[in-house]
Amino acid sequence: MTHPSVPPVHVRLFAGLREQAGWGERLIQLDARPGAQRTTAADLWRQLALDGGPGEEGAELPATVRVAINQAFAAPDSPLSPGDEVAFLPPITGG
Amino acid sequence: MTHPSVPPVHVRLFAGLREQAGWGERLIQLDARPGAQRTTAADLWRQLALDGGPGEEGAELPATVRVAINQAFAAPDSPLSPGDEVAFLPPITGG
Amino acid sequence: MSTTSPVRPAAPIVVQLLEAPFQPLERLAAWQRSLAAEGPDATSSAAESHFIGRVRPTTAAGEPLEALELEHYPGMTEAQLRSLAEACAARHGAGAVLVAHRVGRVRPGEAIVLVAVQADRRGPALRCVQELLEDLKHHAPFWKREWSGGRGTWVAGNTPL
Amino acid sequence: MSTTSPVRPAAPIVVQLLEAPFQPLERLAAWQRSLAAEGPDATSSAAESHFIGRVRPTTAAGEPLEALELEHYPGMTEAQLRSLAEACAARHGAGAVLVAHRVGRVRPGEAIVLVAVQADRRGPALRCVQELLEDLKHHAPFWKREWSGGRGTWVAGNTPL
Repeated sequence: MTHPSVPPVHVRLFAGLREQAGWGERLIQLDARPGAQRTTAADLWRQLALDGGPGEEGAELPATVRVAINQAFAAPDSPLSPGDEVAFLPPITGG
Repeated sequence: MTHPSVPPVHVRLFAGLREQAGWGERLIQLDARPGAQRTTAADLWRQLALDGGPGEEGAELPATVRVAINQAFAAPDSPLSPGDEVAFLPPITGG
Repeated sequence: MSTTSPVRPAAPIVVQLLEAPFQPLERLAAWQRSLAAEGPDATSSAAESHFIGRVRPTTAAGEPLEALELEHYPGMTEAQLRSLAEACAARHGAGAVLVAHRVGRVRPGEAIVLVAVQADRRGPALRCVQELLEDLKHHAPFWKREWSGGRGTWVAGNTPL
Repeated sequence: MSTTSPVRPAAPIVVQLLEAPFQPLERLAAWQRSLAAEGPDATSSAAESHFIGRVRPTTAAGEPLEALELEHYPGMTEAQLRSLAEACAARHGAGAVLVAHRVGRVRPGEAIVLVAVQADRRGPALRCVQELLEDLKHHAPFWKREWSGGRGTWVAGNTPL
């Protein structure tokens, strides 16, 4: 059941996570039915089966993967709002 | 009693010590009589009255003044040899 | 001598993400000129410290490295670098910070990161460079992939301190 | 891969006492060129750290400073700087060290000291710069006199870290 009037969340994956999933960006419609529990970043990770095989519910978000919501680090259990950009970041290796 | 055949020690003072003493370099003949105790840097400091008034035996070498013998740091009680260069260094303030 | 207590202005922060090879000393010269142009405040620049990181010629596994590929998160990476630099400057009372970081394909020997800090004393300048370098290695979104023998391998962690 | 254990050569040490104003970034560029000319050992220069100290515009007592006069012990000062740099490089396994220090009359804003270290990792480069700077402030024979209002005053101690 989709609600086209509600903006989707923009999911982004980087580096190894992007290659493992086979995609880097997706628009996902949150469940916006009245009374529905608000989806968190960790929920999305499971729903998108980012750790598991395609089509089945995936594993939990590993502690090594960090979450950013609207380009700022956020707790994995932060509830998402329509229109949010949510990114899953593998361990950082800059500098 | 001087022994002209024995090279003198070359005494050097720097910065505030030089200005306080009114001189920067002096050649000093050590007591080289057979059986004489060997002069140390700390002895020279007292003999030259580097902390006291002119002409009278001066005070002890202060802990803040460092000694260099032949351009290397040395203990104040190191015995001097004829021909040595001995320097008294006020607290260092480089960098 | 003034009776009003001068408010310390926020330190100027310069963040640069660079897609092409850069010469660290030229970046430093330009940065020094731009700071000098803002006003001759020789007090706040009595101490200046720099760090330059360059790409090693071998992979973590010891193979010859063709290039390091640096992925980042456009927008967030710049914002994070700025925020880390501001926090570090404020923590140490530093006067100015420059961070330059390569993205894309970087070849062995090329500079990958430059951090520079001006402060009124040596302690804050040295400490801020050191801390900011660790901060950005762990909290600015960058990911390295080593290319060797035509194959790319994502780097699992940072090099040891 | 070789069966003989390679002996790590002593790190090249460059010590410069300078009687005229110098541009730190130009000295660094010349130093980098000279090291690169010795052989393209990109491993040992993966990390490079610098410190530049400049003369403050005021005396320790807060008066406007005309100049800082730097006395040294010709011969011993150079030898001590070299010995401190060698010990620091050996302690940290650093690959190369540059120390440049002004002598004579130095004006506010001019560079008075430059320390630079190349190493194979950031830790040794950063630590060696920091330690060598403290070492030379306490163990290389230099004495500062502040000139202000036409009067010279010997500085009693180092500025706090």
